[in-house]
Amino acid sequence: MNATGMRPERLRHTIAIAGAAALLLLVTLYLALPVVTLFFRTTPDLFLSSLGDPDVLSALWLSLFTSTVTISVVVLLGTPFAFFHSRSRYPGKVLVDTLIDLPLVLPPAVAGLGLLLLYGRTGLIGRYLDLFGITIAFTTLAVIMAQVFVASPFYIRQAKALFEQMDPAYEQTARTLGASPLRIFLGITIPLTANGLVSGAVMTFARALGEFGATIMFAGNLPGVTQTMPLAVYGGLEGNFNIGITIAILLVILSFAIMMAFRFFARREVSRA
Amino acid sequence: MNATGMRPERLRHTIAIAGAAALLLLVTLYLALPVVTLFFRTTPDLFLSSLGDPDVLSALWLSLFTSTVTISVVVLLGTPFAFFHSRSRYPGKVLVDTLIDLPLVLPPAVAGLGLLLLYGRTGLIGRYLDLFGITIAFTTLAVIMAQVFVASPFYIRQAKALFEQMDPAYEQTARTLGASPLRIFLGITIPLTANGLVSGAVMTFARALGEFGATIMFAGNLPGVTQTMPLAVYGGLEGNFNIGITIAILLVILSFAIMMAFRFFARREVSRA
Amino acid sequence: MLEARVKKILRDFPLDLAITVNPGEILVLMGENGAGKSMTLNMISGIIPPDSGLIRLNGTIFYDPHGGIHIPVEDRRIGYVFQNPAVFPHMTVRENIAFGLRARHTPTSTIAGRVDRWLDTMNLSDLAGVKAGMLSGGQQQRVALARALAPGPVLLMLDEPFNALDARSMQDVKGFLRQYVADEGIPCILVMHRVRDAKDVGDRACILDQGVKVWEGRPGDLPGMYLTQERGHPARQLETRISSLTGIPSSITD
Amino acid sequence: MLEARVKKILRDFPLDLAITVNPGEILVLMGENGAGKSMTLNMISGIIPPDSGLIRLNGTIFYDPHGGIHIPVEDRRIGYVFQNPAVFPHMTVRENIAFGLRARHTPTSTIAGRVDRWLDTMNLSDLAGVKAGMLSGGQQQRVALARALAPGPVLLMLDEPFNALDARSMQDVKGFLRQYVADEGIPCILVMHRVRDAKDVGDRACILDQGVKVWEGRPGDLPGMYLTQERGHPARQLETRISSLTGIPSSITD
Amino acid sequence: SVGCTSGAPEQPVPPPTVAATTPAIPAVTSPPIITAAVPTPVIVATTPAPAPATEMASGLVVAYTAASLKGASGKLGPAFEKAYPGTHVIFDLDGTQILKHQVESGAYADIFISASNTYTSALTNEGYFLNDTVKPLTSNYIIVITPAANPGGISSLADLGAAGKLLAMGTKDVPVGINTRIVINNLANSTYTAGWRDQLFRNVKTYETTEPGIVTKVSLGVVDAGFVYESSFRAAPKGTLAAINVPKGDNALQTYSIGVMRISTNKPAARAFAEFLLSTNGQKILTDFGFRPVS
Ligand SMILES: Nc1ncnc2c1ncn2[C@@H]1O[C@H](COP(=O)(O)OP(=O)(O)OP(=O)(O)O)[C@@H](O)[C@H]1O
Ligand SMILES: Nc1ncnc2c1ncn2[C@@H]1O[C@H](COP(=O)(O)OP(=O)(O)OP(=O)(O)O)[C@@H](O)[C@H]1O
Ligand SMILES: [Mg+2]
Ligand SMILES: [Mg+2]
Repeated sequence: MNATGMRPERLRHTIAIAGAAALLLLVTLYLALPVVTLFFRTTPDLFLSSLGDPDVLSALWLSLFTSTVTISVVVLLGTPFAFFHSRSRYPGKVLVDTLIDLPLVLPPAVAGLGLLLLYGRTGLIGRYLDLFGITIAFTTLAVIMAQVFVASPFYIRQAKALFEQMDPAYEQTARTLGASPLRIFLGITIPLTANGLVSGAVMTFARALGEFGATIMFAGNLPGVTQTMPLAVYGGLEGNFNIGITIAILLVILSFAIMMAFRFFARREVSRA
Repeated sequence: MNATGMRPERLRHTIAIAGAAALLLLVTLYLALPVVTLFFRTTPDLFLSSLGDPDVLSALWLSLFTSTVTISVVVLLGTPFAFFHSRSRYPGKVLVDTLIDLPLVLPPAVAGLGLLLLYGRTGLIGRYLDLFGITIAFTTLAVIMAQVFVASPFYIRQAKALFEQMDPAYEQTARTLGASPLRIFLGITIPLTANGLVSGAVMTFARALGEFGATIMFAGNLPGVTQTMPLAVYGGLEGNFNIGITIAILLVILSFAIMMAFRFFARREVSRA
Repeated sequence: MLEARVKKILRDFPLDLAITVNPGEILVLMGENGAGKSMTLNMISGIIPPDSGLIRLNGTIFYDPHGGIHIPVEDRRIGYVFQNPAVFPHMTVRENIAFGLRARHTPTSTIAGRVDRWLDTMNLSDLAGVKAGMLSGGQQQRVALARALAPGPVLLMLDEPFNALDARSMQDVKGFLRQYVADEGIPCILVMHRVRDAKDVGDRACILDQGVKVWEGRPGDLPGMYLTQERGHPARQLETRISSLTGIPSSITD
Repeated sequence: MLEARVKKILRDFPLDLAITVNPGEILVLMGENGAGKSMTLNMISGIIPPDSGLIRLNGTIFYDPHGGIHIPVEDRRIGYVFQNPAVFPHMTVRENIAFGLRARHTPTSTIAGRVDRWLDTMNLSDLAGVKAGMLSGGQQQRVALARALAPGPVLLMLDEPFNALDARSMQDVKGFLRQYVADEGIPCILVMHRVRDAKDVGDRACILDQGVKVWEGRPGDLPGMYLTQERGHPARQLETRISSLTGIPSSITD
Repeated sequence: SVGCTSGAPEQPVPPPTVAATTPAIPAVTSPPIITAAVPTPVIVATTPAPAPATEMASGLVVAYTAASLKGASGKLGPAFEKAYPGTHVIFDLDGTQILKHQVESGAYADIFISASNTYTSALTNEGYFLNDTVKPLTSNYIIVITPAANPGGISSLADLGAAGKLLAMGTKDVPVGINTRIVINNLANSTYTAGWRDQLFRNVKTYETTEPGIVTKVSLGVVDAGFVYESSFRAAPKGTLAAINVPKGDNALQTYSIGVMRISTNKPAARAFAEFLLSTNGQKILTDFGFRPVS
């Protein structure tokens, strides 16, 4: 119990810190460098001309619009879903747990094909919708449906994990105080997991924003209607890589600004609540 | 405070339960139906012939191999990364937080392009590796790198959210007991968040298993070397898309079995530990 | 009046207990660590379902497996403070106390006034706007007490309510509880370990051992040997030993 | 010997405290809820850094901002039980107690024996294989005590250690602590609220009010008015009032 | 690569004189000094490739191949391997532009089959091919497909320009899309009107980035018709699609070309493979899959 007796501990401590720093650097560089590299392939000229391209602009707005609707739908339905699912016992719970993971393992193009086989004009459900003159494929709605299908499991999984890890004492106390499930959900469960939920929402938003395979398969690729940014990027890649890259950078910068703003706003809301 | 006074409460309760059940059903059906639809497009014959196709089989093994390596790398590096990141304060933390999210918003094909521009023979790093005769692009390693790049942010985000939500008292107690950061990490933090981590790992595994765009761009589409299942599915969609669907179903069934086994095993390990 | 009979197989022993608490009466529940006190309260509150039994408050059946009745926790109108206060850390002290009032749809106009009164009673007025997670242990305990009492419960159950309270707060709370329970005429169960506290606040005391009641009587009569009994004796033996010392019959039936 | 002077601006008042605890001595820290007792222990343990001050244990400096010294918590070899026991819920009782021994690289051959001894001391032998999250409140508190004591700390700090203990366990723990601290010759700080407990175990007592020491002396001399003082009086006023009653000088310096 | 770090770049080899039908005339005369890094595709290529010991066509041939040859590749590979025992072909199938970029980024290929003259000449100019080996391989014509059930009632090209039809075609950047636009313009000029063309484009519901995307949507009946290559029509299961031909005069010929890569470490086999594809046997297979011989 003297100063010298602590030396090996201190040494280990220093090594641990150095190792941690190295790991942080390694992981960060690995994830950031490829993105940074992309910036070298574009020029201010290309950038400006992309920004002036009406197709790019409409793709940008469409992407923002559809991803925003998607994340709203996913959060509004997925959060209570995860809550009920993790708080209740019902027959077939394991099955549900299994089914909602299915979209995760599906290659996106196949996911789009599944949606098309279901909601397409000759699809299992689509043929009945067609009788009423309702068409889903090739509409903006189809873009949103594809994004919701592909991205929502990410949010739901994260929400479930957070709800399950939460100390049950808070919800139990709220119940003794007469709170309805809705009040508990809104007043206790959500605020106590808010940071994690926001993180999950950001992840899901990003997944929706980057969605390509399911969208083009199910919704098609029509500028102004179903051509989101990733589809425009792909079109750009077919012509000249640098144009595709420039559009992608535009997407990255923009979504970044949004994610940051969203996180900032949500944090403030949470701490204010 | 009598039986009649409780009626409106009971009614609300019943409505809440009905609403919850409806929501559970709706979400589950939305996510499960398109996948189920796919099963109608395949036949036992197609299934058997796919299973007999050497390219499909090698894609299957390659997918399993690469995804397993990917998830191992992501868990082994991503967990301590998320731990250090959420437990320490260092200059530039916000920047790191921002950078590691970048891959999320990148359309996968562009992610693959970024990797190629970095590690390809003429890439910023690749050109130096080339001097030593090391080639990364278009190898199985490239498949893994693409998967790690695209899928790891999902795991890291979930791990960070779980670590941040955890009650700090456990780790603090462990520190007073003389436990090193490593021991705390392995003995306290991981077991207490294990369920959530497993859930995140399953999500990431699924994302890696379904990875297409970055892989085909960075690693190419060479049977036996870089052609994973999603790439084989893509090939199978050419011509008769039922073949692609059949391969996709194979992928879904298989990955499902793995995810289930993994979860089951991890749960047991956790409860045993 | 609370009439409860609850049975449940626990890990180490079966719990089988019948208790009755009259309106305005404070029943003190004592017993070794792990005897089943908290579990009993959890079952009466509805948080944990018993294996069998019957729970009735003021004539309303809360739990009766034969009738298929299991009133949900939130409809039982109880005030229950857990052994661990579990204040809502993201809410201010004021919001914590108002929570139950809002949940029970108290008219908004009256909420502020009632909360103020409870802030004052629990000496929390200075901390009204502070997030409850940022409080000391004893301050949190007072928040939990105020939060449970504010909605005007028809049954009060406090699990070791004096834990973490400073000397003065403890005196205050003891005095307040006696008064409050008597005024409101509600049944009240308090779990505690100290004979002194039981004598201060209890109308009746009851000792649990491994899930069964081994003694019941006035707190003033609490057997001194309760403090010095040997450990590990099966409950029945202990019961016999207690009854032989206290002269109370060994089987207290419901 | 522990010599600690810690200053920290808290939300409601500045904490500024100097305490010294001799080897083998038990210092009882008392005071109103929110007076800063737990915060003081957190700072001495290193969990929360003070704004300024100096902490020295047996000549080793733990904290000295001028010298840039801040020994990490894990290297201080303290035994610290928080106000909330925080047992590791995923580990068995045995694993909880062995945790500190393993962390300090106790030879594996001796761990089992030492853990058995602590299981026995805290009357937990029957529960050795049970997951600590599945225990009652008092059982968890005993696990936390055994866990903190098992590695043989050189400084012991227990925040309200008698909370949740049943009558018998409390007696046991009190007797054990007196013996243990004396035998090991380590400084010990116990936070508690009851004068009775302070008299039972304390060698010296000290009362905190709004972050400053307002009284210090033998537990037997604890001012009765401590229990009945009016609330809300500024610390200095209170200090004057106490010192005028007890005859102890109003400024106790380090 | 590690094994090939010195020496001058290979000089262009004079074209060997081989009869198109004679298999495997040895063609490699110079040592395999190459500038590329990947001898064989392994996990990380840090080991040198075994230098070709014999001049017989044997060993592995990596063929970077335009994705529309997917169906044919399944026949071409085995047929070649049968004709040249000891060889093995693997196809890396993707859009030509991606393949080109990958080759430029260091991807190893013995053979490159391009679906577009633009990319072929670009790669030729950049010196990636053995120039003598670059040859037109086959060609493909644009065709209009409809679902077998023909829900849109499209029986002629004229119907494509009728209001209310749902159409799919390639984007203006992919080869099939470029040619589709040429065809439509030709038709508008020769047979139909600008109004027909404008309405046709208004009918387009989706601009697909891949041919399978078009075929899938047509065969599922979510669109009434689509523009694809004949080869795609042939590859689809019988009875799912119907086709309307575009008159040859208005059609746009898509020419595929083949070339042996300069970096190839197995040039004998690569040359043999190229020649096999150009042989009557190879051409027969391509014809079976809807491709047309280069005139
Ligand atoms: N979550 C749990 N799962 C399983 N068993 C439990 C759980 N919590 C407590 N127990 C066990 O149930 C029994 C009764 O526990 P309970 O918490 O009711 O004790 P108690 O009388 O409140 O004790 P204490 O005075 O320590 O609070 C004990 O044997 C305890 O170990
Ligand atoms: N996490 C926190 N953040 C900010 N302030 C805190 C926090 N925890 C406690 N405080 C405040 O710091 C002061 C000292 O708290 P501390 O927990 O040390 O009190 P205590 O003397 O231990 O009280 P108790 O007897 O209730 O345990 C109080 O005013 C309290 O409200
Ligand atoms: Mg208890
Ligand atoms: Mg405290």
